[in-house]
Amino acid sequence: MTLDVSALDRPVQPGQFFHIRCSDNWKHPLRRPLSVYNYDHESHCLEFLYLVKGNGTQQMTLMRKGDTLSLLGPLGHGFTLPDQGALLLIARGVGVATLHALARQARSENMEVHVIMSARTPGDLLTVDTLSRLGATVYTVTDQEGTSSVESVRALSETLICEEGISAIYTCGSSRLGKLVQELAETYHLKGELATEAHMACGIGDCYACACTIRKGNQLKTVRVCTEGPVFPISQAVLQ
Amino acid sequence: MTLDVSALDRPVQPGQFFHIRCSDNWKHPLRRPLSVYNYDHESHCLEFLYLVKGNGTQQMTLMRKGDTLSLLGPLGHGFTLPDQGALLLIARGVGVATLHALARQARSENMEVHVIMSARTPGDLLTVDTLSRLGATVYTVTDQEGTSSVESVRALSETLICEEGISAIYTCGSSRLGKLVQELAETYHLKGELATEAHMACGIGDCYACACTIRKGNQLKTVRVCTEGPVFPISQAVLQ
Amino acid sequence: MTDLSVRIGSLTLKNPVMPASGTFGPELAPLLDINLLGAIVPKSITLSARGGNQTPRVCETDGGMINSIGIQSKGIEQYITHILPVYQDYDPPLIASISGESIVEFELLAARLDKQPGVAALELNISCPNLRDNGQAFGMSAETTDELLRTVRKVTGKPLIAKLTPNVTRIQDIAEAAERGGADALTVANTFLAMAIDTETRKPRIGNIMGGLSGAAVKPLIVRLIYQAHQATDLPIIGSGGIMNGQDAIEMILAGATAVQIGTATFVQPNAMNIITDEITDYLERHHIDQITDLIGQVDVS
Amino acid sequence: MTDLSVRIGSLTLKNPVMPASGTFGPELAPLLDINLLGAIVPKSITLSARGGNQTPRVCETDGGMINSIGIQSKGIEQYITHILPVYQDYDPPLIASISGESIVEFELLAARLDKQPGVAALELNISCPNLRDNGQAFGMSAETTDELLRTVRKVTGKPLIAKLTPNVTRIQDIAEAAERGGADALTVANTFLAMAIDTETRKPRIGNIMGGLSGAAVKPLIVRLIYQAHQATDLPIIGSGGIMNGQDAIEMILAGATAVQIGTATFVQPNAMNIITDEITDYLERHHIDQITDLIGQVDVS
Ligand SMILES: Cc1cc2nc3c(=O)[nH]c(=O)nc-3n(C[C@H](O)[C@H](O)[C@H](O)COP(=O)(O)OP(=O)(O)OC[C@H]3O[C@@H](n4cnc5c(N)ncnc54)[C@H](O)[C@@H]3O)c2cc1C
Ligand SMILES: Cc1cc2nc3c(=O)[nH]c(=O)nc-3n(C[C@H](O)[C@H](O)[C@H](O)COP(=O)(O)OP(=O)(O)OC[C@H]3O[C@@H](n4cnc5c(N)ncnc54)[C@H](O)[C@@H]3O)c2cc1C
Ligand SMILES: Cc1cc2nc3c(=O)[nH]c(=O)nc-3n(C[C@H](O)[C@H](O)[C@H](O)COP(=O)(O)O)c2cc1C
Ligand SMILES: Cc1cc2nc3c(=O)[nH]c(=O)nc-3n(C[C@H](O)[C@H](O)[C@H](O)COP(=O)(O)O)c2cc1C
Ligand code: FES
Ligand code: FES
Repeated sequence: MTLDVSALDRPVQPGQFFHIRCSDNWKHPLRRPLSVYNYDHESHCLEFLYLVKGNGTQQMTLMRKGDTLSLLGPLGHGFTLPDQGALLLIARGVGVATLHALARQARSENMEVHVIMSARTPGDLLTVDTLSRLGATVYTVTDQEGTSSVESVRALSETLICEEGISAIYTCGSSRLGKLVQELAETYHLKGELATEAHMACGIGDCYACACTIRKGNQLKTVRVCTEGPVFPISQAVLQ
Repeated sequence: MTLDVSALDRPVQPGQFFHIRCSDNWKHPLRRPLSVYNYDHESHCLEFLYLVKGNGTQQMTLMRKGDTLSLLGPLGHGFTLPDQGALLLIARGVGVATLHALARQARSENMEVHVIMSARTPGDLLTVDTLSRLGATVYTVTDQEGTSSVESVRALSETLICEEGISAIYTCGSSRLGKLVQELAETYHLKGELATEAHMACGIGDCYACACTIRKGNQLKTVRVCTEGPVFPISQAVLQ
Repeated sequence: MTDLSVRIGSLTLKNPVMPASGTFGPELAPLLDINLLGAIVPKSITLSARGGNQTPRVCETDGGMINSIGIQSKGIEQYITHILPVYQDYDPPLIASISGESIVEFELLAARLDKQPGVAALELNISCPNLRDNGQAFGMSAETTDELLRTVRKVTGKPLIAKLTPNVTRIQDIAEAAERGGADALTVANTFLAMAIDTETRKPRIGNIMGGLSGAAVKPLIVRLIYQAHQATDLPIIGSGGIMNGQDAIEMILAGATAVQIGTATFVQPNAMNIITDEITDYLERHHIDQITDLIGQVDVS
Repeated sequence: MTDLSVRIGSLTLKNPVMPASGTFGPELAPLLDINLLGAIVPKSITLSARGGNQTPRVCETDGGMINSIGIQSKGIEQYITHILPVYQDYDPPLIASISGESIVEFELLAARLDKQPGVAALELNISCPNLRDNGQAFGMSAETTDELLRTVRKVTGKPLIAKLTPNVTRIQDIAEAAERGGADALTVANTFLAMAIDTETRKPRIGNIMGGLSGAAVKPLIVRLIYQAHQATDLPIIGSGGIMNGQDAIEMILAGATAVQIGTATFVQPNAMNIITDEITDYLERHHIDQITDLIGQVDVS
């Protein structure tokens, strides 16, 4: 979905999200959070990539050209780029939406970007072409082909880390991959970031609906995904 | 609103109604009752005439050609025609919808029909032309012109009763006019009928939502408007 | 073959879907296949004739409705001679809902119906918010509930289903009292006491000022009440309140209901019960569940 | 000029619209004109720090939502040093919502805040369904309510607003107990204990199994509770639950509310409170009512 958001006067970072009133259907009052898939600062074009899951996303598919949408955002903290070196992005499913924005940003700063994209079937792999066109190197793994096990992804990642001068690693969409990224970041002393999800009410930090637990030093802390996140340093992530 | 109801296999009497699911809007679950304004047995065309009041009727205005509507009906007891003589119909506001169907039926049986139509302003007078075209004689009275007081309507009615051989008198849409018709029917020994309204849930006689009190002999009885009505002999009406 | 049958005390129903009292009548026959219901539940009957409450008796609220019918009835004798026979030719067992103004009236009603072969079970409406002042009901007190059940239990061997009110602080206490008193099952629950005001006329939108809220809006409250009652007693529970589709029915069964009653949905769509039964079957088949009883209370709270 | 001002005990508010505790924060400032509110009500504060409940903490239900935040808080000292100062520069008086795990904790909280000039009144959250086991709350017992109010009354001269729970058999009894205990006003009410189950995963849709239902779905129940509480006491009532627009607010005022709190509507539309205030003004002007106080409890039940 592409929107004209000319009223927007703030920069939009990859990893940030918008809180969206998908319809004025009284039955479904809450807004839904969607990551920025792409934002063009020049044309004020904002794009979302979303999976149709329940009523909210269903309602969004009914929108037609020219309709308007009530959005709050950009919200939350986005990704930060490394000072130098190449990026490794490991995305599963629709988690690629938010990493896509990161890839675009990194490419626009001429950083090298490698993307490992995981999905159930090859048909579920999203935006491979667009990423390639941006100049990212894309590796796809799927459950169906038996290539998506954590071990396979670990092997592939380690190869890339060793051979491609990766300095930062990012992930979204799977807690198993999140754990892997956490291990890789620690082992290889890489900058690492994780984009998280949580059910939200306000989206702006008032209601504490979106709590998640992070590790800061030796302490566990409860923070708000919408405000302190959705992107966290991978070292802080508490994943089970 | 005109509908093609080819599936309908029962005759439709003037005074009967349909119970309508105005939309699938979850916020407004109940059906709304609307009288038959016109039903063409040949073409299976069913017409309603309705006043936009709240959400249900509002939703109906949003329907477009080709949309379908869930209807229950025809429901309830309609009007009965006199064996002979002319009819006097006294309608206020959108009450004319149901009397219109009666006028059409009577005209198709070549009975003479006089209609006194009352409304707030001349702009609120509905279907005067269609009634005239059917061959009914229409007299309009309005609050704005100061011609709609019960006394004026009484005078006009009495003239018609005396001069036009009225044998039956029908009313809908105002309890003050209902009372008048009750008095006229008694005084002049006319057949009289009244179409009533009530808030309904089921529309078919199960829930007793639509109770109204009628007088049968010397006894007061509570009956269901949807099933025993909506048309009652005027002598049974209890009006305040 | 998916087995939809459930047991309510000694009564076996071929499926868990039945009408909620007060929302069903023989007039539905042309619109609904009554023989596909798990049970038939006519409108609550009182001992003597009652006229019912002032109009308007219903109003629509967001996602639901308020009713204050007040149990218009012609009394038990007319029920036996005129209402029961109407349902004789249908297959499903008939559950008679009775509503007394005192414990003695409940006793008399139960004793009278005990002799009727056409009555398979009794539902005790101890929860109508529209009979007494300001929505008071027998089912608001554990002691009264216990005593009422105990009294009625003595005069009939038919399965007794206590229909509880949701308008209480702890439904667990009332459920336990009903079980102690001898109930074979619980209906959870009757309507929620509610009010709506027309801001233009400033009048209550129900003639009787307050009435009972039903329909989709109350479902999350009913699911909670079923879950609580199921934790408190071993009695089979009939879930009632806000079921609009098969998924809603499954939700209540997972929370602890053995069967479900459908009310408001029938006003929206007269054949709703048939559709809901089909949707329950579809769900079971899709999830490869052979018997619906395997789902009862199976919410995963681990 | 239409006069929107109302009094809550000794406190005068310039209009009756304020946030519901737990749904408001300084983050709204760019989206809402906080200075146009009748009062500011931050999230309930507890004595010591609390982590809050398991996730998911919210889920959407038809026309509403269930929450089980469980009062995540950093404790009273951090509240005084960090939260209160944030609101110092806004005009509206601040009503501090406090939530203890015991009567003593309420006492300590009230005593501590009594000395804070930035606190205009205290709202006692004796009704949170998310703190104790299975939705239990102090406000479910008239005796506890009376004792709690009495204890807190002794340690502060600030207006005390008791926030009642709707999950009771007779709110009148609790309202009277709060009045006896020394409350200056009532908030009617907190959320309704509720539950929702995902039929695909069979898991509760709230981590804590049950939570509190808010939003449009509960409005007819809250209107009834306000009406009942208003009949039972002379205390000003703050209506809370399901207000989505100005008409809903007027409905509660007609039922007996003096002011209103807005929660879920703010999640839907962050400037909902400003819009609702405008809609109330429009209503008063259209009906030629000079003072909003002329509407309080004016439902026409004749
Ligand atoms: C920061 C953030 C960014 C996201 N970005 C994207 C994106 O770019 N593309 C995309 O397809 N999805 C994204 N999601 C997930 C997306 O928010 C959910 O898929 C969506 O809310 C589902 O709504 P629904 O009405 O279709 O589903 P329903 O299941 O009907 O939703 C019911 C309720 O649960 C909430 N909910 C359901 N699933 C999720 C979830 N995974 N996370 C948070 N709330 C949920 C909904 O918001 C709603 O309140 C993101 C989530 C978060 C927290
Ligand atoms: C037998 C019968 C025949 C009718 N025929 C016509 C007709 O031909 N043309 C026409 O314009 N109107 C007719 N009415 C009135 C019509 O039913 C109401 O105007 C309509 O229901 C209003 O619905 P709403 O959603 O627009 O209004 P809302 O005020 O939003 O309705 C809210 C609720 O109140 C009920 N309600 C409101 N007003 C009435 C009313 N006057 N009678 C019954 N229920 C009401 C609605 O059905 C709904 O359940 C008839 C009513 C009855 C009982
Ligand atoms: C119009 C109407 C009449 C009702 N009459 C009765 C009744 O006579 N006896 C009774 O026990 N419950 C009565 N109820 C309550 C229903 O049986 C049922 O418990 C309630 O409506 C909740 O279910 P629902 O949301 O599916 O409608 C009535 C409900 C409605 C809407
Ligand atoms: C996310 C959320 C958090 C809440 N937290 C509190 C709280 O901390 N203290 C309290 O007294 N009420 C709390 N409530 C209840 C609200 O203050 C309010 O009473 C309730 O939501 C009903 O109003 P509404 O329908 O306008 O939301 C909370 C409600 C929600 C939805
Ligand atoms: S969603 Fe409200 S604090 Fe994050
Ligand atoms: S509307 Fe149900 S009996 Fe008439």
